[in-house]
Amino acid sequence: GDGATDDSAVDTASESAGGQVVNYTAPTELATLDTTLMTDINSSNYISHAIEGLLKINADGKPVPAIAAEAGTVSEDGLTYTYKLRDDAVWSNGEPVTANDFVFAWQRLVDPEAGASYAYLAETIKNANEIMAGEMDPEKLGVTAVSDTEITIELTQPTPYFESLLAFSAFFPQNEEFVTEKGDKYGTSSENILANGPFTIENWDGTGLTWDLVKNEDYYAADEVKLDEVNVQVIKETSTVVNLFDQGSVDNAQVTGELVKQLATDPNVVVQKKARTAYIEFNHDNVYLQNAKLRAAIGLVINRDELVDSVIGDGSTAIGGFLPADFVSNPTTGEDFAAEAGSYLDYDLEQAKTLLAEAKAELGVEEITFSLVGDDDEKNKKISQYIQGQIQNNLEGISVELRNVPKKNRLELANQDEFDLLQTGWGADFADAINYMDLLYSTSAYNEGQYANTEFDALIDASKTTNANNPEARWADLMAAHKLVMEDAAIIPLYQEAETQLRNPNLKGIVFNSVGNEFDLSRAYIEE
Amino acid sequence: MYDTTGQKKILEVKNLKQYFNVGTKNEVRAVDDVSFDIYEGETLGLVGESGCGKTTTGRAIIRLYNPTSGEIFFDGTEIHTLHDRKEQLAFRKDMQMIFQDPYASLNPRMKVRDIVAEGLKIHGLATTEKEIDEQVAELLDLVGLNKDHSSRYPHEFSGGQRQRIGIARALAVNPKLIIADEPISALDVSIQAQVVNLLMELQKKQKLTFLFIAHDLSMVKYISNRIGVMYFGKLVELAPADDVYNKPLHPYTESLLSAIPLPDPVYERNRTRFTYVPREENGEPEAMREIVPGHFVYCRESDVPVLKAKYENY
Amino acid sequence: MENILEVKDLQITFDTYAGKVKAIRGVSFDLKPGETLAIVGESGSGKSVTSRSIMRLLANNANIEHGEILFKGEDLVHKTEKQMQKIRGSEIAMIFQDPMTSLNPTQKIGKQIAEPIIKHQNISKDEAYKKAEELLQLVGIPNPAKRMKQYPHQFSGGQRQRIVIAIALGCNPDILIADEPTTALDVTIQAQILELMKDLQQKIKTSIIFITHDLGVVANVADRVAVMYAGKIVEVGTVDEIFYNPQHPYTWGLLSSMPTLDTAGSLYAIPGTPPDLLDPPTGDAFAPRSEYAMKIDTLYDPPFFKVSDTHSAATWLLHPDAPSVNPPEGIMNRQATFSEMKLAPSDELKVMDTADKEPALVPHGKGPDIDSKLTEKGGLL
Amino acid sequence: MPTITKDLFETASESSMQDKEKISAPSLSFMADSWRRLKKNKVAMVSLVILIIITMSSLLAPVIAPHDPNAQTVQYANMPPKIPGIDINGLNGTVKQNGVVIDKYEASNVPEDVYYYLGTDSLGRDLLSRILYGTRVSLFIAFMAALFNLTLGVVYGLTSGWLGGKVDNIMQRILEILSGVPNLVVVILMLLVLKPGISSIIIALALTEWLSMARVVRAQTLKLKNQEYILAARTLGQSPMKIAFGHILPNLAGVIIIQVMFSIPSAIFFEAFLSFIGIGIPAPNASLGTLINDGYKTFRFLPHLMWYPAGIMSVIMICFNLLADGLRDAFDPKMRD
Amino acid sequence: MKSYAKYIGKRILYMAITLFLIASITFFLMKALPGTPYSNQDKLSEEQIFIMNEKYGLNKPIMVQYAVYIFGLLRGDMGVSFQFNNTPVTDLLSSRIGPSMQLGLQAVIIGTILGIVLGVIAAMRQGTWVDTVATLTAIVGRSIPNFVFAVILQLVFGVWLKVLPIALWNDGFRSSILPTIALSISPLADSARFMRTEMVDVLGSDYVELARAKGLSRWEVAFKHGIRNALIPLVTIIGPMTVGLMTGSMVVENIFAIPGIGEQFVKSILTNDYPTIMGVTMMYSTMLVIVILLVDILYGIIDPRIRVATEGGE
Ligand SMILES: Nc1ncnc2c1ncn2[C@@H]1O[C@H](COP(=O)(O)OP(=O)(O)OP(=O)(O)O)[C@@H](O)[C@H]1O
Ligand SMILES: Nc1ncnc2c1ncn2[C@@H]1O[C@H](COP(=O)(O)OP(=O)(O)OP(=O)(O)O)[C@@H](O)[C@H]1O
Ligand SMILES: [Mg+2]
Ligand SMILES: [Mg+2]
Repeated sequence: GDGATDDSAVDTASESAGGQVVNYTAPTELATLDTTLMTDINSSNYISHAIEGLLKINADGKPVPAIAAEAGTVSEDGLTYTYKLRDDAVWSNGEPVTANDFVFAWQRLVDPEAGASYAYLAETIKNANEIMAGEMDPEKLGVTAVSDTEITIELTQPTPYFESLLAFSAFFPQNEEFVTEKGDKYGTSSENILANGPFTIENWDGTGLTWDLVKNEDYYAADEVKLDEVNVQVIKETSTVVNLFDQGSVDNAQVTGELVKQLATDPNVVVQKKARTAYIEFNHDNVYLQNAKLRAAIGLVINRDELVDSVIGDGSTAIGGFLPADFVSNPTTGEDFAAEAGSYLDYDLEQAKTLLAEAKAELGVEEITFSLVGDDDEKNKKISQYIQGQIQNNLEGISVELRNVPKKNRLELANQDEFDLLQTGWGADFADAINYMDLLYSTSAYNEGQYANTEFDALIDASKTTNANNPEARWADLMAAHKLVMEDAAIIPLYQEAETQLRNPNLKGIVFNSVGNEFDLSRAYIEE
Repeated sequence: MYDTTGQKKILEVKNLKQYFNVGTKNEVRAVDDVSFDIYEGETLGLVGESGCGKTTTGRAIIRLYNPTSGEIFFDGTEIHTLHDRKEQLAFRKDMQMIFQDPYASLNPRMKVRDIVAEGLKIHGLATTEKEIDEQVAELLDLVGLNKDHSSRYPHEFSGGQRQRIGIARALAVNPKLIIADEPISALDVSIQAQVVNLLMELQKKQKLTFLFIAHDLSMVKYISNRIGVMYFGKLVELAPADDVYNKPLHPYTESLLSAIPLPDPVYERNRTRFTYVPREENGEPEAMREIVPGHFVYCRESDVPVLKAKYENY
Repeated sequence: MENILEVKDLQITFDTYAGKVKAIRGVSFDLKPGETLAIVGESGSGKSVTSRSIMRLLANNANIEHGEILFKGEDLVHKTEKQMQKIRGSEIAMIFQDPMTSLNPTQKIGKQIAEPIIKHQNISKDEAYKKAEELLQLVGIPNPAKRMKQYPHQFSGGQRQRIVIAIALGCNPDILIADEPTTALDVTIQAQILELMKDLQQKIKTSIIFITHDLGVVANVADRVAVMYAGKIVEVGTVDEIFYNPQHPYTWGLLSSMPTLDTAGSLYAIPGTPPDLLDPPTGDAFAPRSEYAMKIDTLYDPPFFKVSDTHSAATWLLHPDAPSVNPPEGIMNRQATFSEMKLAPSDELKVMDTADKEPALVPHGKGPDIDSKLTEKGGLL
Repeated sequence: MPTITKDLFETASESSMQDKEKISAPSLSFMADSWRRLKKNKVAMVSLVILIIITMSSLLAPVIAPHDPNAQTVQYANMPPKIPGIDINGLNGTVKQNGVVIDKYEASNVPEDVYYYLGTDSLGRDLLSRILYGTRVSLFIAFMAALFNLTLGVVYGLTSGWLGGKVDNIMQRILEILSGVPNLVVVILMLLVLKPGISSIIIALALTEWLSMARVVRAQTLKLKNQEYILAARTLGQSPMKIAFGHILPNLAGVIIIQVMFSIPSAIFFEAFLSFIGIGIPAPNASLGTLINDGYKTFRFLPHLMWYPAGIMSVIMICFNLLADGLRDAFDPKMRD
Repeated sequence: MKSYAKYIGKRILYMAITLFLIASITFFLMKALPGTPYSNQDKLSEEQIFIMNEKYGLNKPIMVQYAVYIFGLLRGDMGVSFQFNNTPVTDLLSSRIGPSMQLGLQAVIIGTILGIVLGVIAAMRQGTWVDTVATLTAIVGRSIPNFVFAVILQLVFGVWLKVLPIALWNDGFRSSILPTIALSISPLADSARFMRTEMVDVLGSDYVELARAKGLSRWEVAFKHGIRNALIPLVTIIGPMTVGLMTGSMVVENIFAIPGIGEQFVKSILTNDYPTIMGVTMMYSTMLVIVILLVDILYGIIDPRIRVATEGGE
């Protein structure tokens, strides 16, 4: 039955636990609670409920002070940041959160010994690159604890998005004494982690399918936290989680794939857009794909509206550019980047056929087979099949072989250039257009398709150097760069991802973020 | 009395030993130092209790086993020295076997024709299909079956008929010596005679020599010229059939004879049974010794005069 | 003497996918207290089915179409399963052919012997086990106390058959049915078991139905003999009558297909094979294989003709109108012996036989040994 | 008692004894005999017929499938079954949405004359066609796997049993060690190493399933090897190879067929299982396993997407099992006379 | 008895060899697979990768890595999971084994007991409709994939009837009921089938016939003589049954969101967590091998004949 008719069940579920208790579900286990080693968004989501960094992202997607007592100060040249820490923040072992905790954590982040995947995020901090290359001692990192409550950060180049980074879990503080004491065990279970945030993480054995977030009474804003407990349960099978939600055993159910379509009319459905675009990357090493007309033709046969409405149907929206909507806005007009950039490669079969004919003539071939590499989850498999169908049905002579593999393998194949078309996506780490545009920079590690355009590279360079401190010029650079790649059909944008959940309508106050950590339960509550 | 003097030895078995699982503690001395000869045209019967090694002896002779030691001369050739496939084939042609179980001895998936013809094909005795058909028909006729049977499968026949098919198969290659391992013990009384008569008739017609293994003493007595009695892997007495029956010298033979029920109520009412208890060894070597011409007993040198006397007293 | 068992016109069929197998086609016989009745006949003639029907232990597809089995005057055919369970093992016991498979491999033999005693007799477990031990002793298994706790695989074939006999004798049955109890055994062991059975019969006075196809064994154990062929009894009489004065051509065939000392030339062989009981021939079932067959044999079933009070045979040859025929030579020899036997009272006959004249089949040197039934010969000489 | 006249006592004419050796029943080979017995087994025969129908229709899929199994008509996604001439809810294109029965075909503007007999999946592909093709793939995998394990198992078992002695000993030790490896693990490891696909699955299945075949064949060979008819062939001088293949192999036919019959459903099951944990046949090709897996996800809302393939698969499995049972009875030597 | 111990010793040796081979094969297979322990490889600096490789011993020659792995295994060290940072695979497995074991045992116990009951009833009523129903139940049980069963159970008892938890492992025994049923279907079907065949055999055996002749009723015979003997061969399918359970648990645990090994295995496959894949492989293999060994020992215990047979060697 519908969730709507099951209100009574929902009520009993929350009441029976006594007080403000939420039964939350997660799609996968926690990999680690060590913010340095963290690589997956799920772990990051939960650690951010237990640990706060200097800043955090608020409901509007803007970084605001957390452990920092107030907004930081930035030097004129944009190279030095200074923060004052609040003095009422304490770790769950009773020790205060100090500036040194940040210094220690960041040094650890860039220390090659630690093996942090997100170390590169710190690359603009002074000496970070040298440390990462093993040429310098981590202690030389350009971060200083001026006092217990004051910290300064020196950068090597202006980094407009730096504040967004500070809200990201990789930059969270760590209590040096505790981390050293725990050694390799740090972050491997709830006993091996300290909290300074709204909740403590309890009952996590390191690999289990359950853990609890328990209200942290020592949290500096404990009075704002309404939930006493969040019992988290990992459920991997979508149909199981939906059944449980209907039964009232859980308060949310992340829905994927076909079920989303089926549940579209359910009143408990909550759709949350993410700052994540899905797109097709071309392998520009492929002689055929070096032909821009052919690339464009492929882009033109994909009906993005049909894709999101009929195939995906989970609230994802069609996009016509590289950047997600509502992500960054024009510093002067406030207009959204995506809106301002407009839409490219819109569904046009006629045009596609014309371009294909021209391309074939130019290339002198009739039949071409491309491999399409994508993830093997349900949604991506379906999309792959749809794209395959569209191309094969509309572009005569072009056939597509699907290769849907586990995500790790897809990354592997991408790295090794073993694809023609790559079905991939990018979720923003921080709210700046450069986070996307960097991907296509000719030497970028993420430029798996080896797209190379000097004009484009020049624009990006300009945005980082000459125009770094000039928001308008920088905006113009990035806008031009975007136009360039889209007209070049360097990639084919597909859609902006959304997450669909069934949520107990009485569960209010959850903040969803499109960038960085996905949600925040700290101010959530159950309406009686 | 059956006399072998002057006859040609077709098979000579000398000190045949056949042990199984040698070297393990489950070593079985199935045949332990057995020697005997078979003369051309005769039937040698081999009797003894179950497990005494009769079958093993027969199979060792026909090279189904590799003997542990000992020699077997067939027509003057030591058969285990035959390594050449051609020589082996020639030997295979001369010695054949008839088996005990009429059900297990015919391949259930083959037609009677193919069963009988197998030997013909292996030895190239018939080359064209027509020749094969003719010879098979002849062989079937020989064993009292008709040629319509050749297209049938073994399971369609009764036990006696199957046994005759087995005989036809053995005869197909014109063997000189046939080892018949309890060819009738699985058959009903009323059928046994059919097979026994056939074997005797064939022996006459085809000048066959038989090694006839059985535990039914009266039948062995009826069919054999000479009888060997085995006990625990050893041959304990070897003598003309009448002698074994009427003048048994080895106590085991006596014991065996005393245990066999005969279809004669009066005799049965008065039967006396002896049990055989092997005597203690005393170091004196035991071997087959000829007590009277043609009558061998496994005994000690010192026993010979006593046995001679016993023989005379019968 | 009263008959302890009377089987009257028993007819049994089996339903099979090929049709109805008419396994028993009118069998009648009786059994007197203390006597041993042997049933002989070739494979498939219905010996086992007959014996099983007495126990009412027939396969599921069996139907008793007709007939009565009167045990102490009560008809077993109409007894309920419950009533039969009371009879089985206590009043009628049975021994099967294969001692290797007749015992439960995973149960100690003591338990297996005690089981029917506990079941049928109102005695304590301990007493039953004591009785079992005595039985083991009785059947000649040394050291019974220890052996009680052993499993079947720790016994030899002969010993196992002794155990099976002990089980059968547990409740002093009135009738012991032995279905080829020695067929799977070696001759020497067979002799021991036969002796044991005869011995025990003396002691506990049970009647025995002894099924076998070995005429030698029959001659050894039987008081009376019934010869079966194709689901019918074709001749029944005392052991001497059957062996020395057989009347049915099938009995002739059976007896003369076994060689004797003086058999020369070829053996008498019964030609052909037994009939298919799915579709038994009309008339005398043996006629197709009999050289003495007459026209009537192919038309009508022969009734029993009485030869003597104790002897009758179902063959038209005994009909007054039948031509007189000469049985095979061996049979004529036997009949000659018979007429001599008739002249003397049977007790003296033995003495006279052994003293003056050699019994037809006795090998030399095997004369009766009056003193001891069983002599042991240790080694040579 | 009928009247008995004297003339009845004349000796019967010899003719009645002449045909004593005659066999009147028609000749039957072992196979024919088993077939005859199998024919009596109604359950097995029905299973056989169903299997033949399913196999034939899957073989004829390109001809009889009403639609291209991979053609997507996204507008017509998730259509319920609609069969012309049948007006039962669930089979006439209607679904219940929020308690109201609506005609989904009408709602999605599907032309009047377009029918999806078993409905469509989430990409608007015809389920019936996909099931037909999927059955084909599943059966193909199962048959190929069975064929491989047959070859491998029979050769191994026959060699081991027939050669006996040391060779047998070694081969048995190997078998013993291999049987300690959970086949599930082998299959998964194989599929991780090989590129996922039909052939990989076949190889993986074949590599794991042959053990039991080898074991059965060896045991049977050992038994047959000492059968007297084998000894007879040896005494005739037949070559060991010919004995192995001419005498032993035909007598193994029964157990081999039965073993194959049991291994087919187990292969089908395994393929489905692999699909279920996500390492089965790659899209867009379907097997019964992938169809069930896809259907399972939306089972509550679009139950037909799981029911039909799961039903077909269960029917196939049941039929194979029943047929195998029937064959075992038909070949069972105990039932032979 | 001594040789029985020797026999068991030999079995343990084979077991060790088996495990060693499996360990070796999985090790090299895993090495042949693409992928490294580090998820976003590209964003790690060369230095970072070098240091990490050093830390995990990945810079050493493959044979050294192999030796390290094997010796690690001997110490119960299976390396560190890629999925869970710094979590030893052993810890991972030990934290997950509880529910799997519980489910497995419950399923085996319930499945076999019900299966045995079903099989016995079918055999006792052989050829009747009871038999047909029981046999069909077993075949249907074998034929429907257990994940389909699991889904149906979830739907019927969890969603519709609401009598049992739909999923999760938080309601004690009640949580385990549905997954246990789903898992027990295949052992149930297997043992029912097997039991029926064996029971029919046993019921046709001579000793059962003798027991009937003792005056025991059909059910008495079945209980006192039949079941035990029919059960002995059932032991042989415990091995395959265990394997079946492993397979089953992978999907059933996933569907019911149970923190077990199977669920973890699927996850590690999908995320290329090689150390965990190897760990689970080793664990499954060890379990299977131990089960096979136990079966052997059990056999000797429950069947008095076996020990004698094994004393005969092979
Ligand atoms: N292949 C073998 N391996 C081990 N032991 C064997 C083998 N073949 C025979 N034996 C043993 O050798 C002994 C003699 O066996 P054989 O079959 O020759 O006896 P037999 O006299 O033919 O007995 P039967 O009358 O029962 O046929 C027996 O103890 C038997 O168990
Ligand atoms: N359960 C059964 N179903 C069908 N036919 C049966 C069954 N039991 C016995 N018969 C048939 O009944 C006939 C008589 O069988 P029975 O077992 O009594 O023979 P027998 O004289 O004991 O033979 P044997 O000496 O071989 O033991 C045979 O033709 C047999 O095939
Ligand atoms: Mg023998
Ligand atoms: Mg019988």
